[in-house]
Amino acid sequence: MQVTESALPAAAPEMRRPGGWGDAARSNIAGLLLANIVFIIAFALLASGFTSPINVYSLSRSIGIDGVIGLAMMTVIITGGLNLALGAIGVCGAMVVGWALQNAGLPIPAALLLGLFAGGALGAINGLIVVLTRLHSFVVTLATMSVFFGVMVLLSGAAGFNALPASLLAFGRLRLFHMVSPLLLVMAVVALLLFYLYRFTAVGREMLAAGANPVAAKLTGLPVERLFVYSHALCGAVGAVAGVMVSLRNGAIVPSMAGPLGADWLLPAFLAPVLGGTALTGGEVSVLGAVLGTVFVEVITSGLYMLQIGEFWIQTALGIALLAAILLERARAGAMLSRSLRG
Amino acid sequence: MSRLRNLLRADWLGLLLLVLGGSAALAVVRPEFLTPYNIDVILVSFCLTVVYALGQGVIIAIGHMNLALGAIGCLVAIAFGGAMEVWHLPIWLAAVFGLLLGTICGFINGWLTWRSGLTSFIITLATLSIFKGTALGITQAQPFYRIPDAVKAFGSVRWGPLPAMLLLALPIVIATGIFLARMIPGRQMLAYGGNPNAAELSGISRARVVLLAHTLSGVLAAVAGMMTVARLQNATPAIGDEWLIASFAAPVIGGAVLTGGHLSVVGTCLGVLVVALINQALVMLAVDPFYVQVLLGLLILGAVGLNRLREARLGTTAPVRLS
Amino acid sequence: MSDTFLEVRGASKAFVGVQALDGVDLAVGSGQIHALLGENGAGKSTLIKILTGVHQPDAGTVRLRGVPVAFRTPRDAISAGIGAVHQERNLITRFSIAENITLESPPSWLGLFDADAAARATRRWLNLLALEIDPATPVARLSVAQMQLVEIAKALSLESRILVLDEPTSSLTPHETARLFAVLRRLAGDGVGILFVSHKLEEVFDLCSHVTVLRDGRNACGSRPLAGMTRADVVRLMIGREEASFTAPPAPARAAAPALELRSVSTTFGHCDLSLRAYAGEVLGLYGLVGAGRSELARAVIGVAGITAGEVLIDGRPAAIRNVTQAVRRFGLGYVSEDRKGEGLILQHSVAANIAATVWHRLRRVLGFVSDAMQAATAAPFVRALDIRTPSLAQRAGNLSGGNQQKVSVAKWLVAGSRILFIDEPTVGIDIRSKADLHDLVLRLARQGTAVIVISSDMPELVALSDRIAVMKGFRIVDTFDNTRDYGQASQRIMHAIHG
Amino acid sequence: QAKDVRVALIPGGPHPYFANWEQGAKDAKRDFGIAAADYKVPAKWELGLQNQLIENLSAQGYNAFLIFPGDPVATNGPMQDLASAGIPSIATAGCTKDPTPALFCFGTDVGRSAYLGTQHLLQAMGNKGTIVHFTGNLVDPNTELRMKAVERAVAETHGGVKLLQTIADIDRTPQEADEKINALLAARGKEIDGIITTAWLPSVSAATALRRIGDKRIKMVAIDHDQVVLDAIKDGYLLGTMLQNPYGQAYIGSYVMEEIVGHGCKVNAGAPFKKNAYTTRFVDSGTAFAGPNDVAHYQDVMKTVTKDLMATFKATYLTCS
Ligand SMILES: Nc1ncnc2c1ncn2[C@@H]1O[C@H](COP(=O)(O)OP(=O)(O)OP(=O)(O)O)[C@@H](O)[C@H]1O
Ligand SMILES: Nc1ncnc2c1ncn2[C@@H]1O[C@H](COP(=O)(O)OP(=O)(O)OP(=O)(O)O)[C@@H](O)[C@H]1O
Ligand SMILES: [Mg+2]
Ligand SMILES: [Mg+2]
Repeated sequence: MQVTESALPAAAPEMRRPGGWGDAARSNIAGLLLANIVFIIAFALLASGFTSPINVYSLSRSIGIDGVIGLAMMTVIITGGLNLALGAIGVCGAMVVGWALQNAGLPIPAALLLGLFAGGALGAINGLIVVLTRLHSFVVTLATMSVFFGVMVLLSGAAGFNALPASLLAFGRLRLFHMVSPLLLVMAVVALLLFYLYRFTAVGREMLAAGANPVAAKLTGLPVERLFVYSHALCGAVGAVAGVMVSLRNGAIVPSMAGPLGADWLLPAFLAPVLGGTALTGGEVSVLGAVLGTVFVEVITSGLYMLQIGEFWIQTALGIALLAAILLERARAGAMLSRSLRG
Repeated sequence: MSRLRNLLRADWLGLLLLVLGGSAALAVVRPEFLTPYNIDVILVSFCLTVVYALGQGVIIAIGHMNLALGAIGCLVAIAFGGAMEVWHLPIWLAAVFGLLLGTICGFINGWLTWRSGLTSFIITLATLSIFKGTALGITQAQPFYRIPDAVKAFGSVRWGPLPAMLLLALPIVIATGIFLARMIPGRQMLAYGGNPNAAELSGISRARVVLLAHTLSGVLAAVAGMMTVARLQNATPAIGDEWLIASFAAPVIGGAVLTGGHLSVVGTCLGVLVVALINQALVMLAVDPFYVQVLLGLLILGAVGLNRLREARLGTTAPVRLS
Repeated sequence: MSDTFLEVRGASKAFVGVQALDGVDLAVGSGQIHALLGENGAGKSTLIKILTGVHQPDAGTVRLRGVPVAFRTPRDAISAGIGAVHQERNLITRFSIAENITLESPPSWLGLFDADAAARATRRWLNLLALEIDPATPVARLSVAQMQLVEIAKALSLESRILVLDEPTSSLTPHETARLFAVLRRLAGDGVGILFVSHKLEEVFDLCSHVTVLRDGRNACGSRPLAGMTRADVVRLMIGREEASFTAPPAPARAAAPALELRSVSTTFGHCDLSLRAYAGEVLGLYGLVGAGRSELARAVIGVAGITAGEVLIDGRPAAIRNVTQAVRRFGLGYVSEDRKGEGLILQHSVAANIAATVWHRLRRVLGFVSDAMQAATAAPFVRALDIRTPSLAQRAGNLSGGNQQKVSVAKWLVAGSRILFIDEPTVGIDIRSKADLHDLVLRLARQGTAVIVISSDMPELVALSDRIAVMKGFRIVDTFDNTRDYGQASQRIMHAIHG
Repeated sequence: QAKDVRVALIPGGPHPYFANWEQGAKDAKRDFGIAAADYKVPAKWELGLQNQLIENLSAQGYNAFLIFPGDPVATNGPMQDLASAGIPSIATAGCTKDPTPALFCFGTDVGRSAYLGTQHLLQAMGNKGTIVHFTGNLVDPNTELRMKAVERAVAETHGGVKLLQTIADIDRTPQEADEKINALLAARGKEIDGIITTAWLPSVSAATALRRIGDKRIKMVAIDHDQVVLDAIKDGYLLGTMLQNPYGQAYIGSYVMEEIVGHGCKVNAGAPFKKNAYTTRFVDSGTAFAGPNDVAHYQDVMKTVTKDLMATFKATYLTCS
């Protein structure tokens, strides 16, 4: 290195470390946490059965699944892109696992690995097309969503796999402490791995930089194209995990698990990361935020069902609750900010 | 001379060539393609789609999104149907009521986005739930069937290959085109979409732009919803369910940038036509149902890819992209 | 003070972690050209943003002709007669020049935008600044300097009573600057009050009649006449001490093979048959008027564009550079972009991340592990070395003042330890103290064995820095000579090369 | 001794087909004194949402479930959860695939319905000509059963009738069905003599399309009881429709739950269950062809079918101590 310490000016600016409670309280993580606590307490008081083991179990399972779906989408949102084919890839990944277990007779770990690999490969195909054609990932994945799903239905004849190994199904049905689904732990593991990736590894930081400003990243010497392909592949692999998790809840692997073309996953996939503070323009990521966002959505969904609002009106109530919560959070963050500036 | 050059550089020229080439090829393979009834079918599909695609387009222009587009269309459709069936309103009054409702819904989206400063994604996702839930709650998932014959006729009548709905869709397309290309508020929307900071520094009011775009989007969704009622001859709460992806696809295929600042109305129309044509081809060529999805995807990718190739040749891509 | 147009009293403004302004006073009279000076981060732009309605002050008042005003949006400021060129580029790149310039009040006919009228109105302002481009050209096609001129034209077109210019000349060559000043003097003669920010003190003494200096968000001097003040006085007010005099150490003996050699190179950008040598230990200056193709040359060499003919040699060996990653990681090239916001920095990421981005792949341990602490440890020495003013290493780069941002984009190449470094407009927007530091740094870098190629439109800077100077014109090199650091001699030779 | 029986009837999503469930459940509640028989609709037609709703309702104390399987295989999952909590469920209006925790499957034999419908069509065509088939979504395995049934009926004419084309995946949104059906009619309308539809939305769209063309040459048999379909039959555009029996499914299903949960009855393992592609424990809820004469009182047709089933149901399928 050219600049030696001795050549440095004596007066060094003070290097204040970031963080501290002030920063944390202002971030929307704190807001989400608060909203979660408020809603959980409210529902526990108002809706009988909300805290029953069976509901907590069901809640933990939904959080696990939708959390992983959201995390999967997050990995491409950071590139400033998106992946409409996420659901299709998730289903394809799960179907590969089903095939490997039931038709090829592979042992469970090998089958899961194969599924992960298949999801990653399909994601990588998206990434490669995006990078090579420079089309927006919206158009690319719109098309591949149709292609992936179509090929899957073609190959499988739309028939699912329902003779999964008992041990795998038993894992899916496990009740930890009588009320927690192991799928929640799966999500925790995925979240931790992603947190590690983006926070503590070179390639994760490079992905973020490439997503934030591809031109600057490229001029800095980062292999932007390759990083984009990695991001899409990662999305596919995590999507496959989600596919397997949904299958575990269903007790079978079926092509319809994510709706037509896998499109049912799209809203939860975007909702959680965006609520959690991941910018759709790319380059920023909040794993914890995405997880808290999922918890938030699942809690109000479950709670409103528990309140037994008229069937068809439940969606309206959900929308209003979501809107009220984010607007209140917004007001709170604003108040915190102005207080900290005055103080 | 420079006009010709501009035309050659237009990002939708490739799509135009594709539409023309594809139609010609289809007409050769299947002469029935050129029958008036068949052209009518494509144009009907075009009319229904292009209106809500532009409804999304004006939002994309300012760099926002409107996930509630289909829900607004749905709510307006059943309000329109319900107003006529339950309240026995005359058609014009029901239509005005529908338009008003769409305007209000769009305005609510805009107002919430503007006041909260949150991304329109979240806001419209929440209002999507609210609007759709209300539509389902009112109807209990049952369609309104008693649509007056005049409304049904509007969705069915055609003169040769030209459907009556063109009378509504075409003026809307042209008006939107002029609005964005030449009118001051339209230009301000595009300026804001291109660079919100710069636009605000130039005195363009964020509130105005955001409210205008979202309200416009609500109005267009309302029109599309009521047109769909006329076509389907009933007002079912399933209207609008498939709008979300399609409404983004057409403008984006037509060259719009999701980050805002650019929307080609001609491109959007061609985007709608390309997809309609591909769907038509898949039906006409009697493709095995199991292959339809695969081919649909590949054809879309192929069409957009070809267009992109032409752009790359001409070097019309934005220079900010490296190399 | 009867003719005081614009008066600020006790303006304060805080951002998270920073008190940007603390009770600042300012008074600009009619027909006055008033300089607003200060180091990077002193609060100049913040003050200007308060005057233009971008920020609202926490405390203090703004008066226009004695009437208190409170601008809530930029629109309020514009309608109150304040026109501004902001430090950051603020153009709609997809719009044409004409559309940008008429954005505030577009000419219309029956509610339709009148493109012809806009072009006519625009051409007038472009002519004034001698910018000969078709007003229908999209801004995206312009070079940085051209964009800056367009922004100035846009501010002029408002014909406002108060004109605020935040570093309007940062990317301009002396020729264009002179043109601009002529316009400004005429406006002042017509009674327009002008607030002018620049880090080029020569310009300030040339143009301005009054001066206000800020230091750390406070007034180092109130509005006072510039007449009678010397450059040293102003510098002392700005940095609290004398300007360090700067002498370049002698160049070392030249290595046998140049670190970078271009032999009859042609590029897809349009350079053709271009030859150039840059030696380790030396600073090579690249001069040319706006649009000469200097930036493009640098970008071609680091692999952004294709080299279509000729040879690139590094340390005497032919090097086939296929992409930027390879250029940076394998051949040790580096490029500091002239457009730091667009291409130099990742604005929403931290200072530390921006600086360490070039070396993450080298820092990593098992499992690709790179901690914040490792990143901070890598970045911190350079933050100190360049005296980058930031509340913390975790501060978003976008929140730094313009000058400090520029230092960050230089720092990352120091971290990377590049052996061949292109620096495009190294001191755009950098205050005089940092400029001296930076010059010192560039030379030190060179003397320690890096081949530095400086592209600068600031001729005095280029002459002071370079060991050799190459002059470009129309994508060719028209002259190369050894620089004796004698300004008169060098400038004559350069001008001769370009115009003769 | 009777335990409070709380039955939840859960369709796959909001859909007019299930509207009669609500009535059936209400009537059963009144007739048999069931504590609760509530119709609960998932807000959207999504498998995940349905599963969640089921879990939610069980947490709310519902102890008997009539479920339309969002997926024949995947719905076994939540049913298994219910079963392990001792809560019985019946796959209603559609079957779950064996091995299934559902007590039995109570619904329309879709293959048979499609087959009978096609036969009606072919007979009306004199077993000559060309037909097209509009059906539901490919991910729904029922679709393939229907496609096979139609093919079988066509094959039985030994070349007299040709199946020109099948269009699938158009039971998602009305607009999509409308576009594709009209596209086909525009392109090949002249070649087509008959239309069989085996899903709700295609039935509605095709009926509307025929009315729009005003063409009574093309003969058509639809499925279900949408108002548009019934009107088209009345006006002579359609031969008739294959009615299913959602009312009876809900009415009898709720009754069975009252007997089982409330009075300790068991499903008779040796009962004469039918077999279909999914399960060996299938009970046909009845299907009936409704032509122009039946349209006005189609609900009576369903109620008659229900009454007949009801008369022998307990004796045939349940054993009560
Ligand atoms: N939006 C912001 N958020 C947080 N801090 C800010 C923001 N804008 C400016 N600052 C801080 O306020 C201080 C003053 O910045 P300002 O841009 O006014 O300086 P300046 O005098 O214009 O410097 P330069 O000559 O480098 O342009 C700096 O410390 C800067 O980091
Ligand atoms: N993106 C672009 N698209 C088309 N032309 C461009 C683009 N960028 C620059 N040019 C043109 O290329 C020429 C050279 O660019 P540029 O001005 O950056 O060269 P330069 O010598 O580095 O000058 P300076 O850095 O002083 O502006 C100019 O004529 C400019 O108009
Ligand atoms: Mg500044
Ligand atoms: Mg340059």
